[in-house]
Amino acid sequence: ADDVTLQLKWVTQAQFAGYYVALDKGFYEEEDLNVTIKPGGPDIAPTQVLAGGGADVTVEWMPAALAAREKGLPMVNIAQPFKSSGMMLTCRKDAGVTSTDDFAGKTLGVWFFGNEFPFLSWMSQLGIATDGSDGGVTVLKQGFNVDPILQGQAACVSTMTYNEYWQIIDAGLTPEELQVFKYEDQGVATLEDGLYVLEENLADPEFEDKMVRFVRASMKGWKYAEENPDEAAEIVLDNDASGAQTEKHQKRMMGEVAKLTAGSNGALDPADYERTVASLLSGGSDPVISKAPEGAWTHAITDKALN
Amino acid sequence: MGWLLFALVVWIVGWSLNVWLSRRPATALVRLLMPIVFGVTLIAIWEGVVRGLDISAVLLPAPSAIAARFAASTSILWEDFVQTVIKGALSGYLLGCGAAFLTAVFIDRFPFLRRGLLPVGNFVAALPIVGMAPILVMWFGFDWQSKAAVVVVMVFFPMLVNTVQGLQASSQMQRDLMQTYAASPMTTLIKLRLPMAMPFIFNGLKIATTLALIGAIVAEFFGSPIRGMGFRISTSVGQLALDLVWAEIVVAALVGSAAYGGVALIERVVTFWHPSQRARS
Amino acid sequence: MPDPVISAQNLDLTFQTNDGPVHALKGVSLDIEKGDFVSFIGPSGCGKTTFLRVMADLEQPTGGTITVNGVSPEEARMARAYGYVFQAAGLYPWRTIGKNVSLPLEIMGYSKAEQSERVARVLDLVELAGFEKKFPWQLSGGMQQRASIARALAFDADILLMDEPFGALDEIVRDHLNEQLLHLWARTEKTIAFVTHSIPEAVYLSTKIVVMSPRPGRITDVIDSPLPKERPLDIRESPEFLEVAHRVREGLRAGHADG
Amino acid sequence: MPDPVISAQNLDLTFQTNDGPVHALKGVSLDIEKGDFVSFIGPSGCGKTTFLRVMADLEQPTGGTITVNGVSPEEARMARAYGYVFQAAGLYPWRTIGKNVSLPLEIMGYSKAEQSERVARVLDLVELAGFEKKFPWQLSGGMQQRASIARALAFDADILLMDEPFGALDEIVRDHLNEQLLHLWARTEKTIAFVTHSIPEAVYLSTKIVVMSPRPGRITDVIDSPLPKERPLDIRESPEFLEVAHRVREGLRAGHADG
Amino acid sequence: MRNLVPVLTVVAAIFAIWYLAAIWLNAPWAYDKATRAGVELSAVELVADTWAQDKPKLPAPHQVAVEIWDTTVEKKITSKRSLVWHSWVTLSATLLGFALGTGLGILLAVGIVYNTVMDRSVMPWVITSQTIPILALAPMIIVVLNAVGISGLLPKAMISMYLSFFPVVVGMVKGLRSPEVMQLDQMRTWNANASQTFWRLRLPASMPYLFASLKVGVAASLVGAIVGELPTGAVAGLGARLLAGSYYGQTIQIWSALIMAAALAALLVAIIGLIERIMLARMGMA
Ligand SMILES: Nc1ncnc2c1ncn2[C@@H]1O[C@H](COP(=O)(O)OP(=O)(O)OP(=O)(O)O)[C@@H](O)[C@H]1O
Ligand SMILES: Nc1ncnc2c1ncn2[C@@H]1O[C@H](COP(=O)(O)OP(=O)(O)OP(=O)(O)O)[C@@H](O)[C@H]1O
Ligand SMILES: Cc1ncc(C[n+]2csc(CCO)c2C)c(N)n1
Ligand SMILES: [Mg+2]
Ligand SMILES: [Mg+2]
Repeated sequence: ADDVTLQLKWVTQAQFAGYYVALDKGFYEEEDLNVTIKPGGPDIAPTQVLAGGGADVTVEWMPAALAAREKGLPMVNIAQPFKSSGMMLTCRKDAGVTSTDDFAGKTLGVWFFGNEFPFLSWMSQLGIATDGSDGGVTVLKQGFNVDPILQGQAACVSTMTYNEYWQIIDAGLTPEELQVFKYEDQGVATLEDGLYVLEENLADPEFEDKMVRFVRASMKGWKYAEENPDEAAEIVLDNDASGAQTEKHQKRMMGEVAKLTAGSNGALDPADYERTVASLLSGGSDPVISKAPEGAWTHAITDKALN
Repeated sequence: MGWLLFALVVWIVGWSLNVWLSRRPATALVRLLMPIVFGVTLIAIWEGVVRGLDISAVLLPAPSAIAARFAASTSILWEDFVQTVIKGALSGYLLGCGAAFLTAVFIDRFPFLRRGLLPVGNFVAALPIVGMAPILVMWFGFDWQSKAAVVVVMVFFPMLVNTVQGLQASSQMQRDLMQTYAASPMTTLIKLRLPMAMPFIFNGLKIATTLALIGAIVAEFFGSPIRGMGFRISTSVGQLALDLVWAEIVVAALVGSAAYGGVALIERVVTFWHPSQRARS
Repeated sequence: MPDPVISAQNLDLTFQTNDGPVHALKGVSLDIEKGDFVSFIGPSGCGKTTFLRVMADLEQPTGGTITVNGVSPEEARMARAYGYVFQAAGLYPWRTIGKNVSLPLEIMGYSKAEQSERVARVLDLVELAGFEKKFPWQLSGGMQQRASIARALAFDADILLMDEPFGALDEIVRDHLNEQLLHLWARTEKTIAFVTHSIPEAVYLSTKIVVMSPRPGRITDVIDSPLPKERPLDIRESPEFLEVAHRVREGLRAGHADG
Repeated sequence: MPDPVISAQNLDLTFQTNDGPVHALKGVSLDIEKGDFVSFIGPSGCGKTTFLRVMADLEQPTGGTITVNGVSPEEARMARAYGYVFQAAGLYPWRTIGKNVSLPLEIMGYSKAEQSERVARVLDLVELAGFEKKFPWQLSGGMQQRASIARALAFDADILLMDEPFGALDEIVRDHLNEQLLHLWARTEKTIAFVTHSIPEAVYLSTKIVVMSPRPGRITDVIDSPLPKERPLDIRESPEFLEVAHRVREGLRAGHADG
Repeated sequence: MRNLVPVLTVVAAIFAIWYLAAIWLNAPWAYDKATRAGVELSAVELVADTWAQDKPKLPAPHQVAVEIWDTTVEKKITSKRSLVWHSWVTLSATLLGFALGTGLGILLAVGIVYNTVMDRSVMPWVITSQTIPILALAPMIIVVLNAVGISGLLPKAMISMYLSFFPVVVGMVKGLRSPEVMQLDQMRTWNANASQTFWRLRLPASMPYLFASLKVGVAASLVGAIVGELPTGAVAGLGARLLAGSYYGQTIQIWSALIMAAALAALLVAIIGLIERIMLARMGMA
């Protein structure tokens, strides 16, 4: 069997259920692949792992991938299991935020480490300064959790529909007390959780063939997970070596993730790509990328895998 | 291949130069020069190896690239320096060392406390700081106050243990001498035990300098405003701006070494009488 | 006859250690008169230091009584009756010689003017004038020892307790300091208790030599010296001197044999 | 007359220090014959230790020549001609007495059997038989010093260099060790160079006393002892003894006055 | 044993302060909940609430104790939810890193003691190396090592090593230099060669220094292993546990991992202390 190493963007959780299902159900084995899944974490830059040869393929968000490409690391999107973005800004109404007009003067929690790009381009579209100047917002680098909003240190924090949002709810705040801004709704959504490889590897037909089989099996895993969310969540739990995940949380997460993957058969929609690039290019004085990238995606793999 | 050869040649030249220097009389200049030659050699080898093996800049940038980035980003580096070093590390250092010193003087008066607190203190000192940082960020907010708190926690025990040990350093005979003068405990403290404790106190202060810097930087990983050395390092890794990461590391190393050297210099002035200092001059 | 300066009656001192009790002093009785120069000699560990420490209130006897100037050692210490000179000079390395000598004066609250006046006087006395500004480690061992004697003399203690003050010095320097100490004693009329390991030193210096035996520390012999007050160094080759020395040696040897 | 064991001609030794050069030895010439017991005496810092170290090839003279057994000190050291005894016993605390004594034998590659045979013999010689298994800190200072002498005797060095070996001991123990050292020397016929600060010790032990003056270290007097080889302790109260002692003292005092 | 009463007193005082601090720190959230629910809290209810919150700012000692009990005694030690299993993961990296660090430290110290060039040129850089925030470098080290094909236990152990070699170098340089000039001269008069001097004099003389450094080094190793666990994907180990706890705001889990780590450190230091006592006693140095 051929070896493939997959680097995840984050810790083992239902966000990556498709890959764990494919592994567990033997879909990879059927394609004669021997897949190793490496969990990520707050300190892991999947792009760097890819550059270092620690993985063949990685799950990454498109803004980070494009930024890396401009830094001279030629990453290529070969598949896009997530159709829509799950990112939101979640605010406390009692902190005085009910619309985007209320941001000025507030403190907002943002994830960095390459995840700040969608936020920055949104703010620049709203014309709100993020450098701490008057009339702008105070940005705080959000840690690993949602504490800042619970403790009133920030008016809003970044959340994913499938994860951090529910941590706020679990902590005791109710949906009525919260005001959420989905990036999808604000028209600034960028593509999340695509599969990326290095361009030079794609030139190798053997590698290409491996990826074709990998993507085919992975998508089979995703579709199975969408149809059997509870079983998928169980599989994720079995694979969590940290022993920190709870069943309730993972089942709920799987349900939310299924909504995001539902619209995709695995092939990247060029329109989504263009929207992402346009959003990133408009990043104000310090845009995430300075010119439209070339060759940042390919249908070569999905065309073969899905037909 | 050419660059690898260059690295090899630099290694040989640098080492021979130091061998030659080590045979000179050990003047202050020679003592200063040798580590510099060694450092420059290492940097040149680094440059040669990175170029020779064509190592990707997103894995390990060449020193020349780091230097260029350093020169181009002085304003960012300065802003981060102020946030992390001046506000976080320095205030925490002063607070932590000061509190530890006062605590040491206090518990020194009470053998009961000394025997009870030190073992517990050693246990607490074994708490890994990585674990304390998120808790303290949760308690003290994301700005520099929580970084200072982490630094306080990190420097407190090394300083306490050293000071307590130093206050015990005077010999029985010296304390008996003060007794024969019917000196008060306060007088004994000021005239005998504190001066005697100075070498130990400075030892604690030196250990604390490196801890303070590391603590302030690491704490920023767990939530921070959008400036600071730890913030910059972690976000820049995510953006693959490794040259900026290394520029920050250079700042950290420079500041750390300078602080260490500074404390060592003050130590030399204050404990001029100590044999270890006299031997050197 | 006036009351003795130090009067010990049947002193006992037992240290409680992990290995059981150590009898350091047992039934020690001794009177020291004003102006006496008393040497204590005996094998190592026989309790000489302990006895001196009891006199200075640095150790509490577990039995017997001791009075100093008619009061308890503690009261005498509070009244600053003692100048104590230890085996090692024990000067503070961070203070100059002048500052070291003025240390007890500072503690006892003498005025600045008086401090410098006294420092100058005692440094002169021990022939260290001109070394005020030096640090201890810039001086030879003999000079350091003289500075530590100056320190003990700086305030007006009646009683000088000296625990092997010259133990670490070479013979020539030691001879010299012995001579000077005798002069000083003659001039100031202090009462001196002096511990030594050297028989010639004990005999040369003292008006009274106390020989002690090993544990439990006991006084085995008290020899009143027949030597005159005026003692040139050559006196050590005189028959009287040799005779006293012989008696001390016999006393010591007897102690060793029992022990 | 046979060739001298140690022959120094016009030795100079200058240390380069941060404060400028220190003349430790200047124009030192001396012959030591086989079987001599030579004592070096002189004020602190006069170069006694330095001279011994030059003999043992631990220091290089900056001028003059020295031969040991007719060859250079280095060759003599390689041939293991020296047993060196330092002021402090310098036993290794992590080795038993037996192991300490066998250390030089291990280093010199003696067989196990020979090692234990020799250790037993020399421990017997210094009256420490039965203490092989003890650690140094379980012994008194005097016993430690005897062990360190045993160590220097364990291999067949012709020349014993002893640098104030008894400096740290009390007078009674010292007397005893002096007596034993004399016996040992008589039995083994070694050549001994012995540094001391004590005039009686030098006179009591030596066949030849070398008096040195302070910096730059020079030999001011070489006194051949008229005392017989057989020397009971009482000899120290004999007129011959006192006369030699007097001469040594005068030599020393003269040196001090110049310095 | 003399220290037992004072230590217990201090520990009791700490627990008292801890409980009070828990009330003080957790009260705002209790009030927040109460106001939103529209109820008034009595003092007793308040205290009860602050000592029993799910995600308290500061968990009360008994909450931590229960968590530790649940995750050590109640779980099979092979379970991924067992703290014992996670401790073992961290411990294995710690021990490997500690062994490597001690080895490197001793080697460097020998080099520094025997070679003037190394002494003068390397020593200042050894100090500088410790001013570099290794935690910042950890992710990169892992990636770079990965790039050259090293993964698994070793990268974590390398970070552990980086933190633990420093005290060993400093202590061993001191220790190897601790023999007096006199003892070295003695070796010379016996015409001992360099290796005989090293094995018979310098090394045994350095033992007390070595053990003192090892105690500092092993604690540093543990910190290194925990730090090294963060960028390896937070898969397993006390570091992963801390991180996961922090990610999900599970303060009780953080505290139990923390206490476990400190206990582990204390245990390791105690073991080294024991070996030291046995070893030095056998060498006659205690
Ligand atoms: N603080 C103490 N605790 C326990 N034992 C002690 C203490 N101080 C002294 N001793 C013991 O008491 C005995 C007498 O000691 P002391 O120091 O008085 O002897 P010394 O005559 O001064 O001896 P040396 O000539 O060696 O100075 C010794 O056996 C010593 O070990
Ligand atoms: N390694 C050295 N470097 C510089 N100066 C030295 C060195 N060794 C000795 N000296 C100096 O050389 C002089 C002679 O020293 P040496 O040790 O031989 O004297 P000594 O007669 O043995 O004195 P003591 O009786 O105090 O042992 C002294 O002034 C000493 O300070
Ligand atoms: C330090 C830090 N960096 C980034 C993220 C954001 N992030 C990357 S992947 C992913 C999926 C979450 O379920 C999220 C939230 C974070 N949380 N913490
Ligand atoms: Mg004594
Ligand atoms: Mg000497």
